[in-house]
Amino acid sequence: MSRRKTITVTVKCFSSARELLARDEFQMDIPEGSTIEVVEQEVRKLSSQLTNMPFMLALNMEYPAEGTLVKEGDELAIIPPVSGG
Amino acid sequence: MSRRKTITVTVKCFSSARELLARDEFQMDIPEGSTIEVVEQEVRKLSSQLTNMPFMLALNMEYPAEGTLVKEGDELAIIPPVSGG
Amino acid sequence: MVSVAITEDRIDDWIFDVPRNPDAGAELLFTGLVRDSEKGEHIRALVYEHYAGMAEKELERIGREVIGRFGIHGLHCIHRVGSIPVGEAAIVVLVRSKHRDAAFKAMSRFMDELKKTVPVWKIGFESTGG
Amino acid sequence: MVSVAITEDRIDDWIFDVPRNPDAGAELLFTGLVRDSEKGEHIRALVYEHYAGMAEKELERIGREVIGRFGIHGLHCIHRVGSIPVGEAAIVVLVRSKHRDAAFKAMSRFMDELKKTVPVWKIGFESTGG
Repeated sequence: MSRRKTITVTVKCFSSARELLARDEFQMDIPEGSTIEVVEQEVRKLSSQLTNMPFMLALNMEYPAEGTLVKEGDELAIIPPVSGG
Repeated sequence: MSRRKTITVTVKCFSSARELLARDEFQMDIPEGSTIEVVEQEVRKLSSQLTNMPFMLALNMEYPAEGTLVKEGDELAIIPPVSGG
Repeated sequence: MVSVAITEDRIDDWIFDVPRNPDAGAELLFTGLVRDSEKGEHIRALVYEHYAGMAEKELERIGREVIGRFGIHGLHCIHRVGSIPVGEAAIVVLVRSKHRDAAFKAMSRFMDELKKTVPVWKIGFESTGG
Repeated sequence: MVSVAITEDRIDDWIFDVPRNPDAGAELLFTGLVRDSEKGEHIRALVYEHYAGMAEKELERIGREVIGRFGIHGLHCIHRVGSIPVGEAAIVVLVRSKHRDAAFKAMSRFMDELKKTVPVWKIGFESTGG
């Protein structure tokens, strides 16, 4: 019975997500082999206000395809609804 | 039995209409009380090539409403399909 | 507010000297340029003629119509006539509005209507070579 | 050809220094301006933040997508961030194409997509008075 290996990723916070979490970015440990959907669930558990907040999760500065695996050292970002232009 | 009174109008010619009629403008006598449609028929009789040519007739620098009466001294213009912009 | 003009001068990089509303959120500038070919032939310039007086009236009428229809702040247009060399502007149109959707729709309709009714014609071209 | 940039400097009257194709017949320039009110309040400026790196990538991706979809010659975009005073430009976009229809459609789609996916946010405003 070996403990499941974990990997560390960085999560950047923007706009309302930064206000909610009161930080620009943080490190998060997740099980190796996690998909982007699993990571999103973990992120939503960080704060009750995040749970139902609309946001997208970017992976290495792109919107990832469904089922994309997250790897050690990846840069994630919480992207609340954008309002540029 | 009095002769029906005629009025005189100016007809300007542009683009292909000017080429066809070989003039910039001309005077035309028409019966008093003619509508724009009657005048258009008279204009189309001026040249066999005008008969079926697509054009609009402007009256005093506007596209007239159907049935508008043409008056002494009015300025008409033969407007072949436009191609500005 | 509508303003229109027709000129034989160069209008490239035209600047419309009209103040903006403080609630203007969108500005759209369209420039129509003379292309290097006409009916398959390489050309050096296009020659435009217009019905002086009516062309301006008609541009203004269409401008007013799109302002009313789309609720934009203003439309300003300058059209060049005479001989226009390839690569130079034949028309410049500015639309200002609160939101961008109205600006896009107004500009598009203005150009569509212009090409149906404004008495301006391409009456010839100067071809290259020969 | 696509070019995109994000800057904290003023971008009003921005000129994109890129050559035109000789068969370019249409040029469309969109400017998005900061309006004098936000959520019913009179303001002096809007504050924008962006995700540096990703915002540029995403603008470029959308630019390439509309070039492919509408067959335009090029799309060039500059977006300002930081504090932008009322009446100044937040974004300037240039589209060039052979025909005007493609330019209108490309510009419209570029702005629609930008407002869905490009990581730029209005994070606050400076109100007038008080």
